Amino acid sequence: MSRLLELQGVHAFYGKSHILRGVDLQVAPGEIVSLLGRNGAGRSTLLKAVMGLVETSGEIRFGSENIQGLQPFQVARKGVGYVPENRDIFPILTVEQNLVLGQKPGNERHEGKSWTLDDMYRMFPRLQERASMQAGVLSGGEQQMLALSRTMMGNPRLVLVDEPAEGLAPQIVELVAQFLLALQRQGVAVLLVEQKLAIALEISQRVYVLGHGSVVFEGSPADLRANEAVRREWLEV
Amino acid sequence: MNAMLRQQNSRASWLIWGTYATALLLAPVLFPEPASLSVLSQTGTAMLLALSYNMLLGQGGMMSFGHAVYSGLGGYVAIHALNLAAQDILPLPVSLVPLAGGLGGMFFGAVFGYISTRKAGTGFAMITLGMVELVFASALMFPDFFGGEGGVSGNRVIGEPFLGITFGPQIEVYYLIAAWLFISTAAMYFFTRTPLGRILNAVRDNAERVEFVGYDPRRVRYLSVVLSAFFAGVAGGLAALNFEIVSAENVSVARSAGILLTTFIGGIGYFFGPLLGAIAGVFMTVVLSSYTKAWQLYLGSLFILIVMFAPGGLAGICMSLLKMAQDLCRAGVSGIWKLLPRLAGLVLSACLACVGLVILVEMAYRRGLESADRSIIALPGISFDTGMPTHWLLAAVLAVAGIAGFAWLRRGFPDFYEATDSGLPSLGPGGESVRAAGDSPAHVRAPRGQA
Amino acid sequence: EQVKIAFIESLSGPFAPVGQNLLRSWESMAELANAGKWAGDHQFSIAGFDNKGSPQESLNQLRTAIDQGYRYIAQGSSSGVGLALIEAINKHNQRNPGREVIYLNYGASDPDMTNSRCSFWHFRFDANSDMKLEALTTYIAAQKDVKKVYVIGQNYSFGHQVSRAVKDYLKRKRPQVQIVGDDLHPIGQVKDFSPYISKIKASGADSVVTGNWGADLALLIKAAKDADLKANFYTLYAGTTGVPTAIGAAGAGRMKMVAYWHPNNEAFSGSEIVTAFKEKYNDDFYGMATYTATAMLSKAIRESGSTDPVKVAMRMSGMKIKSLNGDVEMRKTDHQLQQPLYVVSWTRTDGKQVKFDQENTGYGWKTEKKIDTWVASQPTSCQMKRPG
Amino acid sequence: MEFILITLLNGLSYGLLLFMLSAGLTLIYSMMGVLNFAHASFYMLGAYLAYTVTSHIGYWPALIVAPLAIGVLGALVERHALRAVRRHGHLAELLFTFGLAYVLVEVVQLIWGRAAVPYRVPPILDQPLFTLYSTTFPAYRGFMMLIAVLMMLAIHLLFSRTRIGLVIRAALTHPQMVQSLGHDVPRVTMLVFGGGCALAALAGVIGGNAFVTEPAMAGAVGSIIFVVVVVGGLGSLAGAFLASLLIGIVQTLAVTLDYSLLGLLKTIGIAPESRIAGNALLNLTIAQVAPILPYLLLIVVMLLRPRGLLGVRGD
Amino acid sequence: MKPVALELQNVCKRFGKLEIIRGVDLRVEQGERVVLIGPNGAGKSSLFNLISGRERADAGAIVLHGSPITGCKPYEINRRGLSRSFQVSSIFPKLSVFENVRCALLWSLGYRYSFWQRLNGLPKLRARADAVLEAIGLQACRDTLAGRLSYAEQRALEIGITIAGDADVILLDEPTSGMSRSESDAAAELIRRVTAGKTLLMVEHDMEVAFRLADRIAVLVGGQIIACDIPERVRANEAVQRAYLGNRAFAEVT
Ligand SMILES: Nc1ncnc2c1ncn2[C@@H]1O[C@H](COP(=O)(O)OP(=O)(O)OP(=O)(O)O)[C@@H](O)[C@H]1O
Ligand SMILES: Nc1ncnc2c1ncn2[C@@H]1O[C@H](COP(=O)(O)OP(=O)(O)OP(=O)(O)O)[C@@H](O)[C@H]1O
Ligand SMILES: [Mg+2]
Ligand SMILES: [Mg+2]
Repeated sequence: MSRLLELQGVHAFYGKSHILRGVDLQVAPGEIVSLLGRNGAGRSTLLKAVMGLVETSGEIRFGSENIQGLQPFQVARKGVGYVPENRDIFPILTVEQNLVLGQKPGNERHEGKSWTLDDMYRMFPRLQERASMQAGVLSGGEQQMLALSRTMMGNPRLVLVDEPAEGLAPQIVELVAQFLLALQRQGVAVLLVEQKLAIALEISQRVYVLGHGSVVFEGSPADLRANEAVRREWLEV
Repeated sequence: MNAMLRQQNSRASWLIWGTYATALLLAPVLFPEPASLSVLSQTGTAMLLALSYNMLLGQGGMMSFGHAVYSGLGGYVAIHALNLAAQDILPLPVSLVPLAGGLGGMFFGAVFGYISTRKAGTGFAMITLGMVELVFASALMFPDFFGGEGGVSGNRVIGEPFLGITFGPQIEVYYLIAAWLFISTAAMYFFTRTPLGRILNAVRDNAERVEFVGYDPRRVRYLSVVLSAFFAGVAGGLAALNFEIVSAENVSVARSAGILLTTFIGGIGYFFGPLLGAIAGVFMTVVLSSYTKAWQLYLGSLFILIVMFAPGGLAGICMSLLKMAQDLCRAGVSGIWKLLPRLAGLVLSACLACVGLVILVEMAYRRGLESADRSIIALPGISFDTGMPTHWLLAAVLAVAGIAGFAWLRRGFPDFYEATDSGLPSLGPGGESVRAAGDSPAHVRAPRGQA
Repeated sequence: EQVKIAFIESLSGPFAPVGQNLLRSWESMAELANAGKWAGDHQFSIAGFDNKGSPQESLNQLRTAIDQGYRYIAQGSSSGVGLALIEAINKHNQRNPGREVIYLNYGASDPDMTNSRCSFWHFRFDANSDMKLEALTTYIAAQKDVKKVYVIGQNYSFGHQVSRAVKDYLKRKRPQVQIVGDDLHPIGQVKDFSPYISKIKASGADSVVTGNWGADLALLIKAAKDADLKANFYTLYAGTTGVPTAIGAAGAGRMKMVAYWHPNNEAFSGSEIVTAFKEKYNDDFYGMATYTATAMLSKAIRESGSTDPVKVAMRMSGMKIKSLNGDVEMRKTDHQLQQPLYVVSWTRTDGKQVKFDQENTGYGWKTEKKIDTWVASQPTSCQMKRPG
Repeated sequence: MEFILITLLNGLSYGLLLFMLSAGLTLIYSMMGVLNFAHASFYMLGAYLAYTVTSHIGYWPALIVAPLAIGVLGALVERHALRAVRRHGHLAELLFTFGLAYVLVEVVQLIWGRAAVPYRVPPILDQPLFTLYSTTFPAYRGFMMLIAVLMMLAIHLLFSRTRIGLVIRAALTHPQMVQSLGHDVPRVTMLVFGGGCALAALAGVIGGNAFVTEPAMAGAVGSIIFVVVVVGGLGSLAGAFLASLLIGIVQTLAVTLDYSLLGLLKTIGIAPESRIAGNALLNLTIAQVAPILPYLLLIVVMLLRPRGLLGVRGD
Repeated sequence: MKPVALELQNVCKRFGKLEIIRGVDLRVEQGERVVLIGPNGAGKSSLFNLISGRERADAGAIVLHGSPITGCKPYEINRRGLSRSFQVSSIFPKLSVFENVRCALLWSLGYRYSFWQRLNGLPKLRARADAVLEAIGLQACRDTLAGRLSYAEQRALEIGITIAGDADVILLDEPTSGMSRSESDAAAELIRRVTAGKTLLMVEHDMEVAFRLADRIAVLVGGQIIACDIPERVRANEAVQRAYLGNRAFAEVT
C-alpha cells in the first residue's frame, strides 16, 4: 500500500502537557480515514500535529518527505489542507475574500482537478448569495461550509477535516458527506475527525480510535461495529 | 474543613495587611535621610495612583491614556481647597484636603467618564487620549483655575496645630500620605471583592455576555471610572499637599503615560502589582535620575524587557519566584543542591550582563552627551575611559558574556511568562470584536482554540 | 570656604540642551571667579540638579539640594519653575530660620516675580518681559515705516502678557500704530503655521511681535519665509540653543530680538568668554546673566565677608556693579536688575559689525539699537518683606 | 476670494502633510491592528538619518537610503521583538511600541545630540513653486504633497494588487489559520511592519527639513497622527486619507474664525457685565482652539462612529 | 389554557437588502418546551438575537409575560426574566468557574452595582452558585479558570450561566453542538432537569435531542415558520422533511 501520510511515534505537547503519546497512523492516497475517540482524546491535536500547529516529536511523513517540525504554511504548501474544528473563518473579510485566501501562493497544482470559486459556489449556493458579505455574520452552518470550501481552494492532496458536521442541519450533513466522497473519487485523501459515528462509519474505509493519546484500535468500520468492547470502552460515555 | 481553610485565609490576610501597615510605618525609620523622606512621600502617592489606574486597566481591561487628568484635576481642586481653607473660607482641616481632591477627581471622572465609557477597548483608549490633550491644552489657556505655567501654589501649614501636628515637617506629611494610602488600598482591595468589582472583571473578559446576565456594561465601566477617579483624585490631593504646588504637567499625556508605564511594570494581573511598579517607577525617575542621565533609557528598557519576557510584571516575577521556591522546598535538600549552582550561575550572569550593559550605556552617554572629549567613569577599583577602545571592548565583553551565560543557563528553567499569567486584557483592534450571527465575540475563542 | 550653588534646570528630555548650555555658563563663570579670586578666598562650585522641566520636580530637587547643604539656588529657563521656586523658598526660609536659601534668577522673566509675587530671597539678573517689551516697543515706535502690527503668541500666561504689554505700550507710545491682529495658539500644538501667515498677510501687517520660543518660533519664521511674508518679526527668545539652527537663513533680515546682551555688542565686551566657551564646549555663550550674577554674588560675599545667604542677600539688595552690558543695579525695591537692553537683528556675519555667529549658522546678531537702562525701567508694585 | 483660495490650499497641503506623516501608521494599524506608538520615533530616525546622509552624499540619495535603512530596522524589530510579544495580544504589542518610543528618543539623542540639527531643504526645492496673488507657494511643499499622493497610491496598489492585505487582515484574528492555508504570515508581517517604518522614515526625510529636526519632533507629531488613523478608521486607507484632508481643512479654516462666545452673546444682544466678560472661556475664539480641534473630532467620531469614518470594523 | 410566556407577533428583520426574518409568529406557553429547528442560515440564531435584545427587530412585536420588550436592551430583557445561551460558548475566560456562575447570579439576587457589600459576606449567593454548579456537574472544577475548561465543560458552563439567574424563560442555542452522541444525551438530560418548570425555547440540529425534549417543534425555513406542532406530526410533515431533515441515513434520527 502506498502511503500519503504516515505518522510514526508522534508525540505532541501543549506547553508542559503531553497530549499525544506515540501515535502511529497511515493514510493512503484517495482514502477516507476516520479518527474517533472521546471528547478530549486528542484527535484535534493529532490534526494540529500534522499541520505543525503544536509542538511535536516523532516522524510525520507526507509523500516522501518528513514534514515534522515544518511551519504550518510549509506543510500547507506541500498539499495538506486543514479544516479546523472551530472553523476559524476570517470574520472581517468577505466570504469571497475568505475563499481567495484559500488559494495557495505560487499556484501549485497537482495532478487532479483544480478547484475554482465557481465550483465552490455550485457546491454551496448559499455562499454565492453571501459572497460580498463579511464572513463574521454568517450563520454557524454557513461558516462551516465556508471553511470547507476555503480549504478546497488550495487543491490539497490530503484534507484534515475536524468535525465538519458540527452545527449543520441534517440535510447539509448529507451534502458534506457526499462532498467528501466526491473528493475521494478524485483521488484526494481525507483524514476525518467526527463525533457523529454514523457518518464516520458510513463514508470511511478505515478507522482509528484514539484513547489517552495513542491509537487503541485500527481497522475497518465493519470491524469497529463488531467490536463492542472497544466501542464501550473508548467511544461511549 | 472549609471553615478551617477560611480561618487560615483570614489569618494570612491579617498577616499581609499587618506587614503592609508596618512597612508603611517603619519606612522612614529604615531610610532616615531627609531626602529619602520626600522620595517615600512621592512613592506613596504614586502607589495610590497606580492602584487606582489598575482598577481600570487590570480589572476592567480599560486602557486609558488620560488617567493623569483625574489625579491632576483632583490636585487642582485640593490646592484650591487648601487655599480657601487658609483664607478661612472653607472649614477644612489639612488632613482632609485629599478628600477634596478625591471628590474633585470623582467629579471629573463623572463628567469625562460619561463620554469615554460609552466605548471599550481602542475606542475608550482613544477618547481618553483626545481628552487628556484637550485638558492639557486648556490648562495653559485658562490661568484663572490652572494658574498658568507656574501652577497654583499653596501653604499646607495653616490653622492651629492639631495635637502638635502642623504638617510643616515632611515626616508629618509622609504619615498623612501613608494613612491615606493604607485606607485607600484597603478600600480598593475591598472593591475587588464586591459585586461591582467582580462584574467589572466579567466586563473585561466578555462585555457582551454581561449584558445577558442583567448588567449594563457601560454602567459598570462608568461607575468604575468614577470610583477610580476618586482614588486618583486623592492621590492628586496628597501630591498637592506634598509639593504645595499643582501645575499643568499634572494633567499631561506624559504623566498619564508614566502611570501606565509604572502600573504595567508592576504587573496588572495582581492587586499588589501596581505597588511594586510605583516603587520601581519612583526609584527610576527620582532616585536614579540624580545619578545618571540615562535613566530614561533604563526605564524604557526595563519596560520593554517586562513586556517581552515577563508580562506579569514585577509581581508576576515575584509570584513565579515564590512558586519556584515552593518547588525547591518540595524537592528537598538534594533537589536544592542540584539546582543551586545553576541558580547562582543565573544570578551571576544576570549581574554580569547588567554591569556590562550599564557601563556601556554610561560610557556612551558620557561620550555622546556630556562632552566631545574623553571622560572617565570611575567605579570602585576600576575606571573606564571613553577614549580607550579597549575599555569599550572590555565592557562589551562583560555584557555579551553575561547575556550568553544567562541565555544558556536559562534553558529548561521556567519561563516567567508561562509561570505567570499576565492578566493582559484582550484589546481587540476595534475594541470589542465583530459580532458574528449566532456567535459569541471572537476573542472568546472556541475551546482549546489555536492560541 | 566653598560657595555651593545648586543649578536646577532641565538636564534631560527635550529642553536639556538649554539647561546644559546654561550649566556650562555657570561653570565657566565659577572658574573665572575662582581664578580671579572675585570673592576673595571663597570658591564657587556649581552642581546641576535635573528638574526634568517640571515645576513639581524642581521642588523635589530644591529639597534635595537644601538637604545637601546648598544655600544658593540658580534657575532661569522657565517662569513656571521660577514661580514655584519663589513660593517654595519663601516657605522654606520662613519654616527654617537659620537655614535660609536664596534664589538667583538669571532668566525667568515673568513680571509677577518682581511685582505681586516678589520676594526678598529672589534676585533677577535678566530683564523681565515687561522691560523687554518696553524696550522693544520703544524701538518699534521709533520706526517710521511701522504702521500695522500683528501680535501672535502661545496661549498661556506668558503669551497673554506679551500680547497685553505690546498693545498697551504701543498705544501709549504711538497711537497711530494699528494693531491689526492678535492671535493666540496652543503651545507646541501647531505643525503648520501657514494659515496664520495667511491671516497675517491678509491683515496687511508690516510687523509681527511674538513671544514664541523654541519650535513654535522656528516654524513661524519658516512658514513666513515660505509664503514670502514681507514683515519684520520682533521676538524675545530667538537666541536659545537650537532656535538659531532651526531658523537658519529663513530669518535673515526680518527677525529682530530684544536682549540684555549679545556678543556683537558695541565693544564686543565678553568676547574672550564667548571664544573660550566656544572652544571648550563648541557651543554659544548666551547666558550672560550668569556673569552678572556671579560678579554680584562675589562682590556681596567679599563685602560682607560671609557666605551666609541672609547677609549676602542684604548686601546684594541695591548693589551696583559693572557687567558686560554696562552699569547695572539690583534695584532694592523688587530685586529686579536694572540694565541696558539691545534690539538686534539676524544678519549674515561680516567680520566687522557681526563677528560672532550663532550655532555655526553663519548668521549672528547685529545691534540695531542699544536702549538705556532708564528707558526700559518699569515701576514695581512689590512690597517686599525684609528679614529682621 | 484670495484669502479663501489660499486657505483652502493651505488646508489641502496640511491635510496631505498629515497623511504623509501617518501613511505608515495606517499601513501597520489597518493591516496588523497594532497602534504603533513608535511610529513617530521612526519618523524622527528617518529625519536624522537623512540629515547625516545628506551631509555626506546629498539629499536625493538620502531620500532612498534613509527609508530603506529604517525599513530594515523596523523589520528587525518586528522579527526579533514584536513577534515574541504578539502572542500576548494586541495590548502587549501596543505597550511594546510604547516602550520602544521611549528608548528610541534616548538613542537618537545619544547619536545626534540633544539640540536641533541643521537639516535643510535642498536648494533646488527651496524656492517658490508658484505665486498665488501675492503669496508664494513653496516648491518643497508641492514636493511633499506629491510624495503623500504617491504613498497613497503605493499602499493602494499593495492592497488591491496583492493578497498581502488580505493575508494580514485575516491574520489579525486567526494567524494560525492563515498559515494553515499556506501563507507565510511571519514573513508578510515582517515586511509590512518594515514597510510601515520605511514610510515613516520617508516622511521624516521630507518632514525633517520642512520642520525642525530635533529630539522633540517625535513627541510633536505623536498624538495627531493617531487622530488621523483612528478617525479614518481601522482597515481603511481611504479613511485615513479622508481624515487627513478633513482635519487639514477644518483646522486651517478654524484658524481664520475669530469668533468667541462673548462675541456671540453680544450679537444676540446680551452684554454680560464686565466681570464675566473677562472670563477666559467666553473670550476664547475658534481660531485659538483650532490646533486642538482634531482631538475634539477624535472624541466625537469615537462616540458617533467608533469604527471611524470609513473603517470596516469596530464594535 | 396556560398563560403565554413569550409571544412573537409578525417579527421581521433585515440586514441591508437581505430579509432574514420574515414575519414570524410564535407563542410559547408557560412551562412549555419548544425546539426550533431549521436549515443552516434559516435565521434561528437571528431570531434569538431579536428576542434577547441583541438586535432590534424592524417590525412586529415581542411580548414577554404580557408586556412588550421590543427595542429593549439585552439587560433590561434579562431583568424581566429571559435568559439566553450562545451557539459558541460565551463565558468569562479569566474568571473561575464559580465566579462565572456567581456573576450570572448577582443581578437576579438584587446586588446590582453594589460596591459596599463583600461578595464573600453573602452566604446566600455562595449557596446558590454552588447549587448551580452542582446541577451542571462542574463542582469538581469550581476553581479552575473557565478558559481552561474542556469543550464539553464550557458548554455546560454556558448552560449554567444561562440558567443561574433563575430566569423563567430560557433560550438555548444549540447547546449540544460538538458533543458526541452519548454526551448530547447526557446534556439533554441536564437541560431537562435544570429547566424543569420553566419555559424553554431551544435551537437544535441533533434530532434525537430535539425530539426527546420538545413538547412542540417549530420549523424555521427562510425566515418563516413553516410548521409548529408536536414532534410526531412535524416528523411526518413532508415539507419539513424536504426542507430540513433530508432522507438519507446520515441523519441520526432514522
Ligand atoms: N491549547 C491547549 N492548551 C492546553 N491543553 C489543551 C489545549 N488544547 C487542548 N488541550 C488538551 O488536550 C487534550 C486533547 O484535546 P483535543 O482538542 O485534541 O481533543 P479532541 O479529541 O479533539 O476532543 P473534542 O471532542 O473536545 O474536540 C484535552 O485534554 C485538552 O484539555
Ligand atoms: N448582521 C448581519 N448582517 C447580515 N446578515 C446577517 C447578519 N446576521 C445574520 N445574517 C444572516 O442571516 C442568516 C441567518 O443567520 P442565523 O445565524 O440566524 O442562522 P441559523 O438559523 O442560526 O443557522 P445555523 O443553524 O447555521 O446556526 C444567515 O444567512 C446570515 O448570513
Ligand atoms: Mg476536537
Ligand atoms: Mg445559529
